[in-house]
Amino acid sequence: MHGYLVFVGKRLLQLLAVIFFGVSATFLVTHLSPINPVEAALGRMTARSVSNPEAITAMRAALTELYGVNEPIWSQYINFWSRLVQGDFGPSLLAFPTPAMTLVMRALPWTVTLLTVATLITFAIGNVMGGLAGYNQNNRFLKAFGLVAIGIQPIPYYVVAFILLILFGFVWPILPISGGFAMNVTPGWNWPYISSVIQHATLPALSLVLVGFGGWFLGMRALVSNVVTEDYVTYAELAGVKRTTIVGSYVMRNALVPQLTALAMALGGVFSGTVITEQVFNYPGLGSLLIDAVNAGDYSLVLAVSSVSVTAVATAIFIVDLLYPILDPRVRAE
Amino acid sequence: MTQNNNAEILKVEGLKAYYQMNYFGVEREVRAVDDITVTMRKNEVYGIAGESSSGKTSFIKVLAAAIRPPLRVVAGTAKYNFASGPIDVAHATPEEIEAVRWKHLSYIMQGSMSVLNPVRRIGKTFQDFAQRPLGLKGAEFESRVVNHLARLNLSPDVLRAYPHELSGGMRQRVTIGLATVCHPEFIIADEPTTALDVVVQKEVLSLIRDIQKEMGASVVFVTHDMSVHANVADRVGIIYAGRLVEEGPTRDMFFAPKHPYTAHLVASLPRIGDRQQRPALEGRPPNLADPPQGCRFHPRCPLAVDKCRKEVPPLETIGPDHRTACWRWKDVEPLVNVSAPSGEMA
Amino acid sequence: MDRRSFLIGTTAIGALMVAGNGLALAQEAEGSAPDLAQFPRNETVIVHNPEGVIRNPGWFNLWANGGGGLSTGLQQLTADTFWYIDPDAGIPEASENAIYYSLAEGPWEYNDDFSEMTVRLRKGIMWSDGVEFTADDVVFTVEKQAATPGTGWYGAFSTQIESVTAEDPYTVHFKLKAPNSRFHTTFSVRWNAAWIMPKHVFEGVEDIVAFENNPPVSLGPYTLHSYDPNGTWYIWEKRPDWDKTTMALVGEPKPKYIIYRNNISTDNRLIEMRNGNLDMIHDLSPEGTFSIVQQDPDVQGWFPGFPYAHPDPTLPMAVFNLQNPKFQDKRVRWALTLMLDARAMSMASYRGAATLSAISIPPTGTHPRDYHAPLQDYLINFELDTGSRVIKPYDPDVGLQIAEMVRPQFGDQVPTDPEAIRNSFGYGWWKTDVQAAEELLTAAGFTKQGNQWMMPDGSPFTISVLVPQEGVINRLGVMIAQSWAQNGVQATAEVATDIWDRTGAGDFEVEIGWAVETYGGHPDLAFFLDSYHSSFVVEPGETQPGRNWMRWKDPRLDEIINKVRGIDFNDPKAIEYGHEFVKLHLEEMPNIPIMSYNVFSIQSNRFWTGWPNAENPYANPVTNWSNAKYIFTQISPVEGAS
Amino acid sequence: MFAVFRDLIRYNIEFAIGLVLVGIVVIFACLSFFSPVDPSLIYTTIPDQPPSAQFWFGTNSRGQDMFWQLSAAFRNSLVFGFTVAVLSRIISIAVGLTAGYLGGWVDRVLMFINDIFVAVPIFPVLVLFYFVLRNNMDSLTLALIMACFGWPFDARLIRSVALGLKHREFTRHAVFAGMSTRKVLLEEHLPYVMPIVFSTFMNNMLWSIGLEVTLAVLGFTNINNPTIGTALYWANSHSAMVVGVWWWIVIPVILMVMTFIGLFLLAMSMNEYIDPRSRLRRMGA
Repeated sequence: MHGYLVFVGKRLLQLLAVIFFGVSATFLVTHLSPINPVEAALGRMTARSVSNPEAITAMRAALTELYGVNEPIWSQYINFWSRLVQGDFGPSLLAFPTPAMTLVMRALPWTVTLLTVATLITFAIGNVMGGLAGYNQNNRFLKAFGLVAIGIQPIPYYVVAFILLILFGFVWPILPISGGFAMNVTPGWNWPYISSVIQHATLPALSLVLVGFGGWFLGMRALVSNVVTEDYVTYAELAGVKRTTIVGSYVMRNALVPQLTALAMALGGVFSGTVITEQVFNYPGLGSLLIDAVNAGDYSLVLAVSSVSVTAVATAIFIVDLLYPILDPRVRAE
Repeated sequence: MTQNNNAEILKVEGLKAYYQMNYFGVEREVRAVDDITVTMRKNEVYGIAGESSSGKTSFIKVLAAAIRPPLRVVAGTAKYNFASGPIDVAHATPEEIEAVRWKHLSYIMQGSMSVLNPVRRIGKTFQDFAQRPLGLKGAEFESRVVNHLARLNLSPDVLRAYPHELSGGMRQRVTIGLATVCHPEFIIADEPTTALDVVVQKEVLSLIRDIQKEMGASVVFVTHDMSVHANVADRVGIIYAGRLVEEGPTRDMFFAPKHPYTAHLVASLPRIGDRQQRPALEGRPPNLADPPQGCRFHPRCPLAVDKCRKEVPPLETIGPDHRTACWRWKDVEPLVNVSAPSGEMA
Repeated sequence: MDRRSFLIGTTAIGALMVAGNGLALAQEAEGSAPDLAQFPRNETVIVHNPEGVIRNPGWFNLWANGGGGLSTGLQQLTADTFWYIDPDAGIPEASENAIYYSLAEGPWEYNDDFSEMTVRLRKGIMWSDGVEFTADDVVFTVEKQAATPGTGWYGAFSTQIESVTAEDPYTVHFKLKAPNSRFHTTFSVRWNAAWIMPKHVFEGVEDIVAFENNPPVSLGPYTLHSYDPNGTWYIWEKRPDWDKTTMALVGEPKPKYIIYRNNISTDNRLIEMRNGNLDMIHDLSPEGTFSIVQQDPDVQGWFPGFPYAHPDPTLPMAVFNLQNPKFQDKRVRWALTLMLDARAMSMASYRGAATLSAISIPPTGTHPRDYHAPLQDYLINFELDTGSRVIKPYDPDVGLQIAEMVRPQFGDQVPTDPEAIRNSFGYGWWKTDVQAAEELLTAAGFTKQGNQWMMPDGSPFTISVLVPQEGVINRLGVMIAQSWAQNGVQATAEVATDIWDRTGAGDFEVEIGWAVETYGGHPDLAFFLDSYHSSFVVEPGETQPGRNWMRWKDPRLDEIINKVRGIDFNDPKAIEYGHEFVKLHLEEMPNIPIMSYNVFSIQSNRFWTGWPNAENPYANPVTNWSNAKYIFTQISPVEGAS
Repeated sequence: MFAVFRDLIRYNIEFAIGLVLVGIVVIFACLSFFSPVDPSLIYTTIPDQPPSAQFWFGTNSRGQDMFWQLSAAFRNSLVFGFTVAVLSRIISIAVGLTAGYLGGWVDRVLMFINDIFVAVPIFPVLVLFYFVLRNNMDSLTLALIMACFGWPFDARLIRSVALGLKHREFTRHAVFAGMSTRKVLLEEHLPYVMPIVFSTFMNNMLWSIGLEVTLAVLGFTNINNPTIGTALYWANSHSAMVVGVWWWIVIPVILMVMTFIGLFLLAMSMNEYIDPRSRLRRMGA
């Protein structure tokens, strides 16, 4: 138990470091930007209507105060952190004066759900199929499956998502291609809503799964074909241990340990994929929010989305890392 | 040490087991086990010696009923005579083999470090291995295992441990425990002491010996280390190039080997007070895909004559329980003066 | 199940629960739950709103910027004000000269010096909560916003209005701080206008800038039914007492429900219309339009044939940043103009479906009659001194040439009559004259080294051309940059997603956008021209209010603007002053006008029919304009479609 | 090294296929050096022509000959991927060898930094850089930024090999012979990690080209520069697929899939061949 606590402590330290460096980098990069957030905000607010100069001057003063841009950078930095720990990134421009954080929190559950479900499915399918393929190396079906995996795996998220959109939205329109849920349902714990959410998430999730499972499949297949030659597997086979036990608890279980590390490392990439997928399917998550924010030059919102993504991904990695000792008792002892 | 009157537990007759491989369209056949006939008795420790890639591992695989492609039994039988009935493991169905596994026929694998699943608690492994053959459940099973472990000087705590939490010796004892918990009639021990330090090695050997005696089981003990054989085996068989070349009571084999290869193996044993390197046998073991004509040992044999190059020597009985396959067995002299090896050979 | 499996299982389920709860929490159920049968297609029109995701979807306060949507149906279906000016002809029996008298009973009434305005209101108009609309609402609207910075018309009201009084419940009297003959346009809808606030709702609100106004009390014929908490659709339901709104004067709106959907990518729009999930699309790409019109016989554009698109009364142009030293010499601006090829720009941007304009007036609505045709001779004889000779740069036949270029592809869909060609392809544009451009640049002190123009200070002449990320304006900009680059100017198209912001902030060299917008159906130019007054031009680095993006300052311009301010909206002199403006613009070339902004708005006749088009131009089909609401009175469900 | 390649081509069908696929694409990309048209110009030919004898890959709605357009696009993308791979290899070799050889706190610090880089989601970071740099974000800048994020995974791999090498006989000899750390790393250890470097090189190219496509499709790169991503961007902004100009999307996607599968197969087969574990086992570590 002590070993585990040390392990958790180390990881926690790392998590904090990642968040600190990531968010600081986010701050620095945005504050070195040539974009003056005040003028950008003014430009946006006055683009559609003719405002008189006095009103603009007043607004400029208010925004300058709000963004604190006339202060030296280190004081802005301290300010930034002190507001950040309260979850305050300032108002968004996209939805002025709604706080950027409100928008992020509204979008976050969609991304988290999509990402969690897609990752779990991907991880499960890839590893189970890969494990079986590594164990039964002569199975025709699994061999064919492997070829498909090699074929799809290297294609960028965008292309797969787009092909799905064309196939299921245009050629054979059976699934919804945009939005999070249909217009005629009430959000909440009711079946029409849930089924609508599932339907709308199908194509985005499918595109993530299609791109993702190949990597797990190939990795697991290679790992398993190594593990099956291990003595403890041979020995268990000689002892007549049940085949399902061997495949599950001896082969897959051991091969899963490095796969879990790989999962932690892959989460950042999966997040990138989610951004694309959301954009293609107009899904209301963090990704499309980020893209909107960039397109609108929304300073606060870009900062908020980036910081939250860094934190969220780092936290997800942390959680996966915490699972690691459960899978590998050797780590617990160290 | 002479328990000749005991009944036979295993009778291997004319066993041929080949690896059949296909490299880039070329069929190759490796004759790993080439016509071995041997008998093993109840309640004895039979040592098998031989260099690596001599075919002893393949032979063991057949005995352990672990025949997997590309290894195939081409001819012969390997009949066990278990309490539950006779079984020819060379030709038995998987179900028949399943029925005797671990309950009657068990196996101690080499490499104590890697035969235990690193992510599974020892107790779980015991369940996986022994629950089905024992037909016990819950507390009954647990007490059986705990009692058995006690016999091996292991506390019940190991059941909750992971392999990496145990020392090498403990792990080996666990492995022996795994193989013997079902009180099998026949135990195959494949290099169980390799990679252990000398003290632990000794401890493990006596443990195997004790357990064997206590349970009245038969043990096939495989190692290339002749000194180990000297310590535990009742009889020793030497395998060279897929064939049994000599077989006899341990004492005879060490003091009066009747095959040049045996003589060499015995001579290469290190002894206290050695000043120089033991003479090494020249040449390498033959390629089993294309073994030499006649006696397979002839290219390396100091006594080889023309006949040896042309005709295969049969396995002749030359004394009580002593058989050899050499045209010139009468000319074989021990290469060094061997004093009686220490050990429990009473 | 052992402890570990249990642990992993509960972790996974826990994660799902958290995510699920998060979703449910984020949504906070809005409205009641209708089932699909509640939106039968013969009672429901589905409209595409070009806005992106509405990030603060629960914001319905039209009078303060709170991140809500505007053209989600909110301004089209629930808002109202005194007058509407249609960019097209208007519904004949309901409008006069494209002007609808909406909350006002008749036209604006000024005193002689335009310092006071009286409006007579209609009687019996009801807010959707049953309260009658009266002059008090108008007075509240003006006084509240004039006193509250941060509201939409704070600037317009506080700087212009001295006082507003309700003479009786149906008469409002405005006293202005200074004479303004265009004051009524503040309350005249083009895209939008100063909407009237419900006094009974807002008077109890302490901070109206932070007030969501959810659900909105409607002055229009529809009320909010439900909306997407993620901000991608809004559903509106017809009021039972729709006949108590000004819409009743035009006709009964036919759909029981109107759904506005936003944040649909270009491809998805086309797919969704093909799948029967959209009736009106705000805009498509030219290629998308050509394709869907061919594939789906139910789909229509504005013109029955090529070029299909609806011309907006806006004028895409290359806007010079006149505060940048590179563009302060008009010879440079003219040289850059003469490097362009009208045919290439038309083909590149609209595949030929563009209406060119050499002058700073959009060639749409009634403007060709008032400006382009009368000025044609002036343009033909227009002379330009290149420094070494005098040339006549205008080419009146360029439209005919483009018509010939597209004829092979579109055949008899392209008109043959020269008059019709002028109307759809434009009256003419400048001849490409690289020789003259070189003379102009040389005269301005530029030198040519190899194929590269150097500025008088010796550094290479580089131009960053700011273009939006997509659409026809992007293509136009890329073509313009390419033309300049081919003629020795290092011009590159810079794609900016925040082009509006950068335009306003003056953070550009040349921007492809528009600084000219008009009413379309009315010759008055004050809508954009008034904002060109030098008093509005700001210093570099600050944000420029409205339309004069090039920050053009000229005393002669101020003079024209002052003259326009002194005459009535309907005074024929307005056209004369407009001609003066055009001539001044040609002399200075502060921006290069290119063509009208043609919007590929399309409609499907699958479930509803009776949409406006060039043959029956009763309304603007561009869905986000407030005056598009009149369309709903003219359409009818298709028999048997479902 | 060449013997390795020869063996791989002869005995590893995946490697051979990968080589052929990548070879085709590279040759195609090299053709752009002989392109008769400037790929940055638009409306140089009749738009929307399907593939024909005159236009092998058709023409797009921007009036560009797709053959030459894609040739230039693939050249730029491959060069881009190559640049990122080279730069990030340099970082990962330096970090991996140093951490593995020196061990101790240097190792711990380097691996700590390494883990931070692994945990930062690259995509939002790239978008952030685009947000800040806008049009100053040319291919080289993007390559530099991506190289800064493309090394940590491979550095770990190299470190694990270096850890094994550290205790090998020849290392001790070298140290006793008085070789400097830098020399030991560069002359003694580098050759052992080169195979890994080559295999991760392919993977890294795959990764960087894929990311570039992603960014470009969203319009977050200089879209005037022809690359695989911008080709798709323009096709998309002209609704190419739904209006039936399928060749504008299908052909680049086929070529891209060829490139990606080719690179992937090369990386995978080399990886199998030189799997660090089996390699170390063979070396007797």
